[in-house]
Amino acid sequence: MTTVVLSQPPGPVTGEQTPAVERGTLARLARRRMVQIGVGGLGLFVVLAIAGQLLTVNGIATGSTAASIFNPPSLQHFMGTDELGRDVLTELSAGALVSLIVGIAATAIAVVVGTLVGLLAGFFRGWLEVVLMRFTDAMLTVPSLPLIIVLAAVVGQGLGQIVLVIGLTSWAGMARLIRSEVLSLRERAFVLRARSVGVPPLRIMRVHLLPQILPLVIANTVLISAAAILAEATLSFLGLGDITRPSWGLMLNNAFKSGAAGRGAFWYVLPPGLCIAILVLSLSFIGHAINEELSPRRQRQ
Amino acid sequence: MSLLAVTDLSIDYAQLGGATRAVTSASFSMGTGSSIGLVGESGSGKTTLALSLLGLLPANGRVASGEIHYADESVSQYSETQWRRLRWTKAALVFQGGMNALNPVRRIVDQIVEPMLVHGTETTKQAATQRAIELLARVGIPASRARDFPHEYSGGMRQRAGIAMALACKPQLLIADEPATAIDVVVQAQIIRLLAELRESLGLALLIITHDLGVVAQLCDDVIVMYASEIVESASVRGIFHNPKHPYTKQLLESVPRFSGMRGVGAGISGQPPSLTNPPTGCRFHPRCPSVFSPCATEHPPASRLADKHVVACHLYGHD
Amino acid sequence: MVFARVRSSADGASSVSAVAGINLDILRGETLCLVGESGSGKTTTARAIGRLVAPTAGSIRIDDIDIAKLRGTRLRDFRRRVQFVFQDPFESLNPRQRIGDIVAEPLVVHQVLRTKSEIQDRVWKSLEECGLTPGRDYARRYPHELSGGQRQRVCIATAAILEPELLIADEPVSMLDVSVRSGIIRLLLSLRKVHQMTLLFVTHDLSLAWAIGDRVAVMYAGRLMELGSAEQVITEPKHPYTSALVTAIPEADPDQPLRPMNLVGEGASSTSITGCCFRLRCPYAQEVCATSVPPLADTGHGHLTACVRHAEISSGLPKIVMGTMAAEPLASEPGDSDRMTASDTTTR
Amino acid sequence: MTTASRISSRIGQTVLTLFIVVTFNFWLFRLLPGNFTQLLSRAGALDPAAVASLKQSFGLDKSPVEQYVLYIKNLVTFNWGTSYVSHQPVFQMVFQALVNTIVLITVAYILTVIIGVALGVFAGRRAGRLADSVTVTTSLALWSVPTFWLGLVLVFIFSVWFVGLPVSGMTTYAATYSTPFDQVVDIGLHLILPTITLVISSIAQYTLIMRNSLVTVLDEDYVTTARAKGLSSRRVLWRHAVPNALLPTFTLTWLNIGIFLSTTLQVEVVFSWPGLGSLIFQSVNQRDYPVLEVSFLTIAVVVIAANLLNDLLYPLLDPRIARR
Repeated sequence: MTTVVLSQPPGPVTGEQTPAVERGTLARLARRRMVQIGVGGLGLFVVLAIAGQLLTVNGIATGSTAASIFNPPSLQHFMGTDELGRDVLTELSAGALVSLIVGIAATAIAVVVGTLVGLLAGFFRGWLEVVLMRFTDAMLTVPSLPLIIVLAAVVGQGLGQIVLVIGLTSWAGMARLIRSEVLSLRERAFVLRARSVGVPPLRIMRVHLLPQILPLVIANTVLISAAAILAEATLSFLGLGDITRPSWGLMLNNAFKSGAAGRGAFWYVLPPGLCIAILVLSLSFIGHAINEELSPRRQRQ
Repeated sequence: MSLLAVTDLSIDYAQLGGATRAVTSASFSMGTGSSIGLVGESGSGKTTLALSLLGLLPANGRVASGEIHYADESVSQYSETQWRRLRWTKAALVFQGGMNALNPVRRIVDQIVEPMLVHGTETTKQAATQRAIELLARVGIPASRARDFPHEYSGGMRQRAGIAMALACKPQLLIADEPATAIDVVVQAQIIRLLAELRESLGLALLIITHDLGVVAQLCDDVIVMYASEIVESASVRGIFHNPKHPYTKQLLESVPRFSGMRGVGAGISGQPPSLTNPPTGCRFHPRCPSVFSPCATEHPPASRLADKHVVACHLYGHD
Repeated sequence: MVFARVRSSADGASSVSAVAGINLDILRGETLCLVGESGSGKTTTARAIGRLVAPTAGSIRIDDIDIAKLRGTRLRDFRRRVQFVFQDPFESLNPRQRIGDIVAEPLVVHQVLRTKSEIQDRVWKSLEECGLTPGRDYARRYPHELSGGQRQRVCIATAAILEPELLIADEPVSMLDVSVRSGIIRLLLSLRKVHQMTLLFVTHDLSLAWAIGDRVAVMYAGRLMELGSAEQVITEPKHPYTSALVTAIPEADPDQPLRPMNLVGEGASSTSITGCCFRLRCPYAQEVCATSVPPLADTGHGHLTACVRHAEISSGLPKIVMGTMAAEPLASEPGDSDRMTASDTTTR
Repeated sequence: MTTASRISSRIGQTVLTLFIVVTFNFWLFRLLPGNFTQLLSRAGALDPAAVASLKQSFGLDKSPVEQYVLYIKNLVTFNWGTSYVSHQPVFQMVFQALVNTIVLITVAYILTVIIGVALGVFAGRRAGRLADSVTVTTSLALWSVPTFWLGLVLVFIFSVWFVGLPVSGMTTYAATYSTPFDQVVDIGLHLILPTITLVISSIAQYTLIMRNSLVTVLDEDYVTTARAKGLSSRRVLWRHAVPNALLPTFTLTWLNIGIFLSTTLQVEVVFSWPGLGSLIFQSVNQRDYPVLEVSFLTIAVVVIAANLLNDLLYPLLDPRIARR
């Protein structure tokens, strides 16, 4: 059966690679322009998120009088105001925090579940593998966004629930990838050699398998976090996010509903989307670069 | 007039830390119907040399100096179009093991027909197909299997199909890169016999690139031994096997087990093959050579002609 | 003295198995070469003997105990006694471990030595014994810093450090450059001698088996075709397949003419063929060959063959011209005493 | 594996996946916040008799196993209930929405695949050069742009700066058409912006996969052989390299329909296209669970069917799987 990893950024992630990351990989990664840009972008939003927590001076709500709404950028409001007269820049920095929190937390769930399922299914064959992989395949088949929407509609819309929903719908690609990697690893000669020497199973998993799959896990973690941030933004845009916290998706939802586009309020429509795009792109760059570094083609050169 | 003449050919690969010389000052020539074995270990530059003969060096490879002549015509100024005309008509290539040399999604017969039509050696599809089927029969594949896809063939059949494909445009020279590696002994024996038979009946010249001295002994008239991108010795096959001069050749021969010797294994060659990015100074074999003496580490040994065909690049010879 | 008995019934054709009809005793202290083409089941057999795969039928007995039944401490004990060297030295080493840790791992998991310094000394010594001098330097390196030959030496050091009784080497040199092959084989032979190990050497190369084997076992399609001393099997093959294999090897001697090949087709997946699994490719096949699976029959002096027609045909099988069996070895390097020759291979 | 056994095993897997999804759906919609009947009555002006009949048709008075059997029976007989909000049959609503979605995605998907593959070939044959890195970087950037925002920006541009193209709906509101042709033209105009959004958002995956696949294939021995045969580089590329490199992309076109539908959902919401996406969006916001449930199931079934179709069609392209 042919399987392509779904619901993740496109990229040369394959299970068949043999990530022999050696010394100097980090240094080589750091020299890649994509990584430099990616880390830079990521840093920017971390700073923005922290700054937002420190500088909520301008306040969010400033009473919506006709004069204070949809103000274009000015000295008082660097990025203008929204339909309720709130400062767009303040909202943006608060949104950065939500995006980063959701990105990190949901990814953590997905990575732990995915790695565990993949490792178990790959190492202990038999019925456990069959059950786990059937479930994983079904997860992979169902389109993620409708699934997330339906789940969010059912379990509720707090930040915690959103994190849970996104995390629990994003692990399947990881599981499949890890499993196929473990499957090929356990047939590799060095694992066979370890077995022939008499190394017990737990030590084989710890010493011989985990370090091998770690780079793959890291590359995918970055890519999953990019997808998770996009998912959160989409969900919030659709009005299914946590409406008590100003997130980028929610800003766009408000802009959409208040007809900001029709009123020409580009300062309100453009920045949140650009922020999402730049943050996701930063992560994609990093993930893509790690994958490139791991790909067998590079190893051969 | 020689069929193929290579003079002083050097080939470089561009790499991150500068250029690596994969072939250094190689010279040899081949007459019509002759058979030369190019022997060397992995990384000795023999495959690069073979690819350069058809202008097929990878993007980062380039001929740094020297000349290649086909029938006294130099190819050094060839355009891609001229190369294209030369390929497969003057010389054709048989790849290692034949496994990956066939396009997996196209039928065998179509792959053999293709060069005939492209080069115009056959004008109609029917005639070309007819000839392709004859060629397949020639290498022992029945017409009923002609329309198969490569994966339906066994390893030996793929190698045979690769040979049939190489014969499509009636080249005078067949360049075979490890033709008998990665296939089983019995099949390997069949392929060797097929090549010998084709050479005999078609008057083909063979350039056999291999690390297997047995294949060379059975298939070739002359032998060229390469070590670390350089030709270290060349001679007739009997000259090499019965009267090897270069310490590398000697030790290489000693390390091959054979029936017609005594039992046991030779000492082999100590140390490891050198890297081409940072080759040893002087004679490239000197760190592993049992006969090393004063000039070896510093001076590059010149090639000295010991007999009619026997040329060796070693300080032990030629310094009277 | 028999070290291990390998038995699997010849008529196990009902289940599709890679190996059937093996009846093989490994003698203590010998070098037994298991020869066959790809798909002959030689690797599966070797792995079954080392309990890396479980035999579905038949048994492998060491000290009269079925190794498939070993559990717990006794299995660990078995692992100490039987060690492997695999084909691909590039794949056999965990790229994340230092050479020192790789070689030390058997000592650690079997708790042979306790203190760090003891282990370290033992590892360095073992590396140096395998030609990686100074061991201290090599122990610090990672696999990718080593060449293929050096990596295979590390694998051998790892296998030999527990001083096993049986060392199983599965095509240990087929992926290496010709010039370093001899060195690896000589290392194996010398370790065998020093530690008085039994060596099961799996190879596709009959000429190599001729060079180093006390006895040679020829496998085809998962079955044992012929078994005997190297001289018996290679100079007087009784089975048409062995004869064809001997003929097929390109001899590194231009004065040896190309020997005629009378074998058609290639490799076999044979479990579905009735009778002799080789008969469809055999130039001597007759009706009798299709009726039953030929048993391994003793033709005298411990030379066994699985061909029902061996008595009629063996004298007519093509043979190669053997060189004079020189009694003295080739010029040895100083201090090199492990060269194997016809005169000193028999240690039984 | 024979063709027959391969196909039957694939169909078996598909049925299993369907079973998992349907069961999940059944279970999920019974976990809804609040009591199910409460929700039913809250949903609008339903008299007690209607509630009772609804209860009966959902089998809420029976055991879970019986409910499940009834659930499946209702599913396969297209007895999908009525909307809480519009009181129309769910089947009718979902069917109409599905048709509208198909209208939207057909052209967009074909364009996406063709342009994506073409860009992939463009970059792949120039691997390592500037044109390649520009293409790869641009693809990653396009992938990172949220679809709904891209749609918003287009709406912004075309309603503020370049007024002319319709930015909302499938047809002009309250329009009357003199000929059916006029209607087609109107729908076509409404299609332009959603299609552009869809293509831009989805193209990257095909470009990157095709590029990587081509780079791998160009390294294969048979491509070198093709060059050695004296073929022109164009022929080597199009006759030998691209057909092989297309194989993984072909698979992707089927397996990625799920992702494409997720993208379409956002586009439909932004451009108010009355398709399945909009339907899901509305029914979530109005808590119209019967509609939501069936819409979601429909999308899942479409994607599962596409997966099956891929596995059945792929062997026709790749002879290595077709035989034996």
